Amino acid sequence: MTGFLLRRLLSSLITIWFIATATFFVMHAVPGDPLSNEKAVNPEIRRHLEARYGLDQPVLTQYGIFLRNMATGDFGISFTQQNRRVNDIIREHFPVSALLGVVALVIATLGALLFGALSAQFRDRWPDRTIMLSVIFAISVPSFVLAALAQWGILSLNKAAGFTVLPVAGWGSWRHLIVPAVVLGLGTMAYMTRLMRSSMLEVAQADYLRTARAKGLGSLRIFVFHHMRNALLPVVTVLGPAIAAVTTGGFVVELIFSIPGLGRYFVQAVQQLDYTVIMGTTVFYGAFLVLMVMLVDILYGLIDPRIRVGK
Amino acid sequence: MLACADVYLAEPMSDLLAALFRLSLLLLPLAVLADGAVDHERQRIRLTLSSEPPNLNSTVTTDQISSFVLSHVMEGLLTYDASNELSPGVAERWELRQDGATFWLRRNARWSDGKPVTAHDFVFAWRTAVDPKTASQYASALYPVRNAERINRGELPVTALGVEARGDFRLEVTFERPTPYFLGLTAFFTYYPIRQDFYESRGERYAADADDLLYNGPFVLQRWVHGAHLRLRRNGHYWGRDHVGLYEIDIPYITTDTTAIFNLYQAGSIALAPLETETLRDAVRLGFTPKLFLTGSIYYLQFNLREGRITTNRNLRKAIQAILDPAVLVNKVVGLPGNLPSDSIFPTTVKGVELPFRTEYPAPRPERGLGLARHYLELARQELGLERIPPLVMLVGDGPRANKEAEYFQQLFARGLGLDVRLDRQTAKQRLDKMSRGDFDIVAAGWGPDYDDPMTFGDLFASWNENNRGRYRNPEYDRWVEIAATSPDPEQRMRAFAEMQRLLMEDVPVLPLYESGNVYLQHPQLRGVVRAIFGGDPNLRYAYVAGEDE
Amino acid sequence: MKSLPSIAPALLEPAERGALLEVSARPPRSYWQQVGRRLARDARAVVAGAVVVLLVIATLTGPWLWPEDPARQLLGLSSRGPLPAQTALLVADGLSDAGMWPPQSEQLATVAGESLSAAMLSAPVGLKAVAANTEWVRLRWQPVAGAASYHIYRHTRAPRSRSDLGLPLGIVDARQPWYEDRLQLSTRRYYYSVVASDGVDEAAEVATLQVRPVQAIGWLEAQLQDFVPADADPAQWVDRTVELPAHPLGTDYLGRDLLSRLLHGARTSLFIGITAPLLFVTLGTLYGATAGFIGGRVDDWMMRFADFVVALPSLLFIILLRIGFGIGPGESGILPMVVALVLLSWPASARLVRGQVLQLREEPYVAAARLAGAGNFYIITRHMLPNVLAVVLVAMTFAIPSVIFTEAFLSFIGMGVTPPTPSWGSMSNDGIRVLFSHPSELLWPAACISVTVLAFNVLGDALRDALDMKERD
Amino acid sequence: MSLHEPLLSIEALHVHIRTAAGIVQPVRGIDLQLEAGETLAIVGESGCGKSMTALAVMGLLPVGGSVAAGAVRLSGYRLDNLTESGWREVRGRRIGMVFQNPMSAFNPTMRIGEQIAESLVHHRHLDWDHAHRRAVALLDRMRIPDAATRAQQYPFQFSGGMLQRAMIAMALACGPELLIADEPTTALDVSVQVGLLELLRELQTETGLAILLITHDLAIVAEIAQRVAVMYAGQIVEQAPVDALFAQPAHPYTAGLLQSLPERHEGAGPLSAIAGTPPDLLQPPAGCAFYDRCPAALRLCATAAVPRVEISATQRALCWLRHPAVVGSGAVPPLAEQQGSES
Repeated sequence: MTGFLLRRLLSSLITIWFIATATFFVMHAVPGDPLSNEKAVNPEIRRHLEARYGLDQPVLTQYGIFLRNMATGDFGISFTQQNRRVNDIIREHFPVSALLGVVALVIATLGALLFGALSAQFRDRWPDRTIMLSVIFAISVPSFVLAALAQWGILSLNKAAGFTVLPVAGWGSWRHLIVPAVVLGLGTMAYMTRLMRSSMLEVAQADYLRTARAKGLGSLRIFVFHHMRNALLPVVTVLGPAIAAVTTGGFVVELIFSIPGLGRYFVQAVQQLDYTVIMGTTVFYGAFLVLMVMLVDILYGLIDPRIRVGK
Repeated sequence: MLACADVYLAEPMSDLLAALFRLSLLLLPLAVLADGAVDHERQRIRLTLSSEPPNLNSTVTTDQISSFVLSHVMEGLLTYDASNELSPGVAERWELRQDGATFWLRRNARWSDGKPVTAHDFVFAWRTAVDPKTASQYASALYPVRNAERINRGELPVTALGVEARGDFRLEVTFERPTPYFLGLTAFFTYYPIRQDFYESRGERYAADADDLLYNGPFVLQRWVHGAHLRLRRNGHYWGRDHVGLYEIDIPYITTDTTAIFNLYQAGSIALAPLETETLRDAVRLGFTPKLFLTGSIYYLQFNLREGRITTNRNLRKAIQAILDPAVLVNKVVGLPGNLPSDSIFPTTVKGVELPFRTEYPAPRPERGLGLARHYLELARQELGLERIPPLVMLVGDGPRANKEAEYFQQLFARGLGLDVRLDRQTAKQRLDKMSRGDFDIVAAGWGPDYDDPMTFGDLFASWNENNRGRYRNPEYDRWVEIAATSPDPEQRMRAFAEMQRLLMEDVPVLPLYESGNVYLQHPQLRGVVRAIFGGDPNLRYAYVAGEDE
Repeated sequence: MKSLPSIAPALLEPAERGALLEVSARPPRSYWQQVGRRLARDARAVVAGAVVVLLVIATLTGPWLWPEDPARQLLGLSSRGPLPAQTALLVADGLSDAGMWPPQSEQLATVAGESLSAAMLSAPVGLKAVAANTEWVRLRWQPVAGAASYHIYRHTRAPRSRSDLGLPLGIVDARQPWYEDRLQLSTRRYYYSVVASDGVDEAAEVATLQVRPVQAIGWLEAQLQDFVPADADPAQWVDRTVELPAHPLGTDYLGRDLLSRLLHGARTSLFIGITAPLLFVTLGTLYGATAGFIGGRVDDWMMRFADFVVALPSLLFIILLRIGFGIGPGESGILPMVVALVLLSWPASARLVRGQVLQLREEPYVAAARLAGAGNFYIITRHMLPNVLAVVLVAMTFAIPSVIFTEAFLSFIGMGVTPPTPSWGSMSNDGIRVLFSHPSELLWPAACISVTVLAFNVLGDALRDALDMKERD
Repeated sequence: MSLHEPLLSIEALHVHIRTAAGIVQPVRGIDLQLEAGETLAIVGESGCGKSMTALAVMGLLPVGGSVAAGAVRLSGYRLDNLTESGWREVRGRRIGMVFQNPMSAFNPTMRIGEQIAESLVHHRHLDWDHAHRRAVALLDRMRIPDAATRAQQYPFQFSGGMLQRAMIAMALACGPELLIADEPTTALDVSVQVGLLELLRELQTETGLAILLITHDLAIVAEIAQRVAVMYAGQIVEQAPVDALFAQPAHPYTAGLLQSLPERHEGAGPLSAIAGTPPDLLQPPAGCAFYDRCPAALRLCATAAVPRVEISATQRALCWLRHPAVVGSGAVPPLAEQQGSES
């Protein structure tokens, strides 16, 4: 297990290096000038600005500095907010995205387990058909449409109630969180529900389930230890991609619900050509996802003895 | 890292209780709709911002949002009163001369830590702003002060700047050249004071957070959660605190989504809401009455007159001028009331000698018409010796309104003149970069005034101005700019501007389109809001929340 | 023992054979024929397939069936619901107005006397519309004694109170007791209110007028849209009528035909939605097949690289690549988007195909072919590809909806195709801003996206079932 | 019926399975008796209803499956109308079952020991510690080396043969009177098969266990069973003691099966299989189900309901050809002469 972890860690580090390198060079191929402004500035000022951001160095030197700084976890100063470091921006805004993502993911996972299991249990009867229809609807509506509709829904609800049942937008309490998280998690929930359903159905056909019944065990024990436990395995494998979808897919939800997450910052940074913030957030997200995939792998290993114990 | 998230989720129980409380209100016959857009008792209002202030360091900041916040938490030598006129700020009285100015500072002006605001704080701030090491992009605002430009170019030390503290409460300024509009500049954020010891104690993080800034204005920044929340509170040390109406300006929403902003207003969560074409219609339908405000900015199409560009041909530009009716653009495409079609680069908000400049010198109206346009085009084709005019590149921004206008121009020029216009849609910085490199034929651009004088628009097309992105060069125009810059006679200056206005219409290096206006909703209980072209907009220093039945 | 029954001797003859055995021997059917049969028996597959076919047909033939130019702007008809063909009055506009307006002779018609405070000002008398068409509504009224200016409002319903006057159109000087409204007029009823003002506050008294403009088209626009000859003489043509085309789904904010834009948008969205998956699945297939076939160290390295690409945060990188390639003037932005998608999306199918190839390599018939001396090329083309094709086909079907979503998402955040190229995503982006006032501008493109995504998803499911594959990643 | 109750008795059992295409009848009226300590083998091609019979005895028919008619009794106690909780008392406790593919019949995510122990915990109400020790002892009894370690391992760490031993341990954990072994050796190597059969035989002599062995492999039948029932298309076409069956098969199908055994194959001709496929059990034929494939079929066989013929006190067959009326008419040659008549 230790060897497995070390190997996994090393390959993750190499992957992060790759992400950083790709980000750096793509970023430097982007046309345009992050220092351009509505008002033209004199060359002396420009020289000082370039020096501040190290843009006066050759690209390879910049790359070296970038890698060295990154190793110490420093992504430099933002171009648009010159008194904030990219680290500060990530530290302050990532938790927002992460919280939103975690809640969305929890909602998605719990919903998927519930609906998937229900659907499988009532295969081809009306609960199954209703759930599957909703699922297919949920994966066919673009998230921005869903978000806009949800906001409109809140507005109508508030009007009907005559007071603010749920805030239309903003951030600060659990009430701000609930609708955006549901909107964000819905796609993932739909996808995982399908997976859970087919996984449940597949396990239902498995020989070992019949064995368990042939042993005369109680139905709860069979369901929990023999049916669910095995049906969960394929669902766990998609947690990695699901985390990716939920954390980086939060842009739209963050934009529409005015949530101060990192996704919204990234879109702004792209529009402002804020080199350091773009590179910082991309590498950070990349590293985060690599880490998450690693964690999911480890989690999977814990659940699936075939991997934990090794062959 | 996740621990930070707890901050945002603090007090979940109290929220639950609050929800229950509101639910209980349902049982009362009174309809309770307001969710704190305004609070008469506490004199609190809630607002939204389109983004958080990118930089509150007054020496380097450049944007509107920072300007709005700074104008409430800081105060310059002069400031604007409730009728938008210059009035005493930190300076109690002053004297403006041809060669300079003297300011006598009030003794009761204090920083938010209780220490007095002194003349040294201004000297320090101004020197910092022109110091090339600061790399302030707005250092040019200080160029009227003696030696500022040469210091900024690294040719002189900062101590050579023409500003001096005579004791703690008297400030002497020497000019580079006569500057009749200097008083207006002292209300501009680059001129705000900064206290040296505090600035140096914060280093790189100066103004990065609420605690990293020292305030001398009517409000202090009490809370700043980046990207999410700003809260301004009345400054207890402000000399005029008794005349500040509001106790708290709470900004708990930060979004650019105009639909979301309108929804917030509808939900009774914010007291001011800018409207766009789309939200305006809903607002009116729902019975809200919007307000109008001219921002003093002008939008225009600028032609690239650099060598080798097809747009150097005057008749081609005239053809475009003849077919483009700003009134159609404003009414049918922009579709927002409050925007004024304009044939002049000088907005109607610019002052003349007595009346607005545009009333004293109405803009000459170019002749227009499809036939005329085609006639000019034919001339252009002959002059250029071309069978067909090659495709023109039009550089535009990537906002929704910019898109709409660009699509309109493209169709208009194609249908009317058979011109192939290729839209070059770029994000802000990329567009600016292409503008300064001259990588365009036509660019859709805008300009907002930096100070209250027609010169802020007039010298934009002087051949030496770096911001003259189309590189228009006309000795006659330059001469009028020179006269307007140096003449002490207001009449003569205005005549010079009128000549510039005429030349721009005739030469068409730029095609004025419209003066931008804001349409916005304001909570009926919120009074005394001053919409301001200069010194931070909206100006809430004189605002207050009236009682519900007032 | 019971007594034996007697049996007819004929029944004791040996049974005749042949025909009976024939029945059970069905003609052999190929794998793909079986898949086809299974698909045809699957109702949802048939419906989804029909939708896809319809979409493709609509995309290919739409512009001929509905030849309206998607770029044609009829500014006088912006943001309308479904419209029949109608006639429009030809009227003069700012470029050709023969000096009829403003009323020159009365230019300085101020009422003598001092300015009064707002409280003392009365409502304007004699408010009337000189002309009312969708190009302009010209209002006049009697000057109010003591007024400094007039505020003009427009409402879409009768004002309910003094504070419900509607849209503030503008403020005019006291010397100008008239107003011309040209702001996005339609043929609905309007309520104009004129209030005198002392320069700061408005009077309490309001004059309100009900106006219903007739559909008109401005002279320049009529010329531009070829409703009248370019060299026509306004004097002869003005006040005639022209025929405006029908708009079955209504128009957008620039008066462009929604149906036509939807059909052309389908081309963009489906082009990206099909081309990008086609390219990256092909690329991934070749890459994965090569890696799997060569195996060993090369396979390790190739797959390591694929893992790297997978690890890139894809949405962020698509945006980065998209701005990295830049979009030149006049370009639609389709190419950079497709390239960005291809560069980032190929590893999924590469992994899939490699897995298949590794599995197939161990199959006895491949080993047999190898033993029989078949070359690599032969083995790949005859044994590997046909088997891999099934997996690839399913991957492809599922890639299409996800790419259509990505296009819509990028267009939504302004990183998609550039105007004027219509795409469903950019149309949704335009429509979402007018969700409440013109829901159809969002509804149609969003519905198109949803139906397409739905169809491909369902088709993918059916195909996977028909190919009898397990529902896994 | 005699006063003596057999351990397992199946009477005129019909199993129906509802499917989208219609009702499938995999078991069509079979009668079987199994005494304590006896081994009965059910043989037949795949799809002939052997496994369905076993599952019906366990009450584990698949979704849509039901006992349409007949009865299943265990020591005279009727099983087929039990409730689900009633079944739980029988399964694992009174009847143990061993499945065909040991690799897939174990829960892949649970330790072997735990899987054996959970049965003990459930039925015998042992605590987990105790149950684990019993599980280890059982594994040891099944001649699994280092049983204590093995109990802590997962199924994928076991070989096929060992898994099948573990499976038997699991089936016998609660000391059932009857073991149903559904193709227990099919997935195993021949060498492993032998060991396993020996183990079963040994267990049987020790505990007096009755075994219902389901297999398609006549070679195994010869090794272990005392009696054989040959199933075809949901019916028992022949039932006989092993020796009698091998010596003198009464049904053409049995004869065909024997013919396909390599060691029974006579002459130099190719190893023969029975041509054709079993009939569609959605619409079972009115006459003999084997008619299509029977080399000696008469016209009569196609339509007339087939009688059960007592060949001897212990041997029965379901075939017109053995019916006294047909034999008496001389339409078929005597039994011995039919051997090897198929080409």
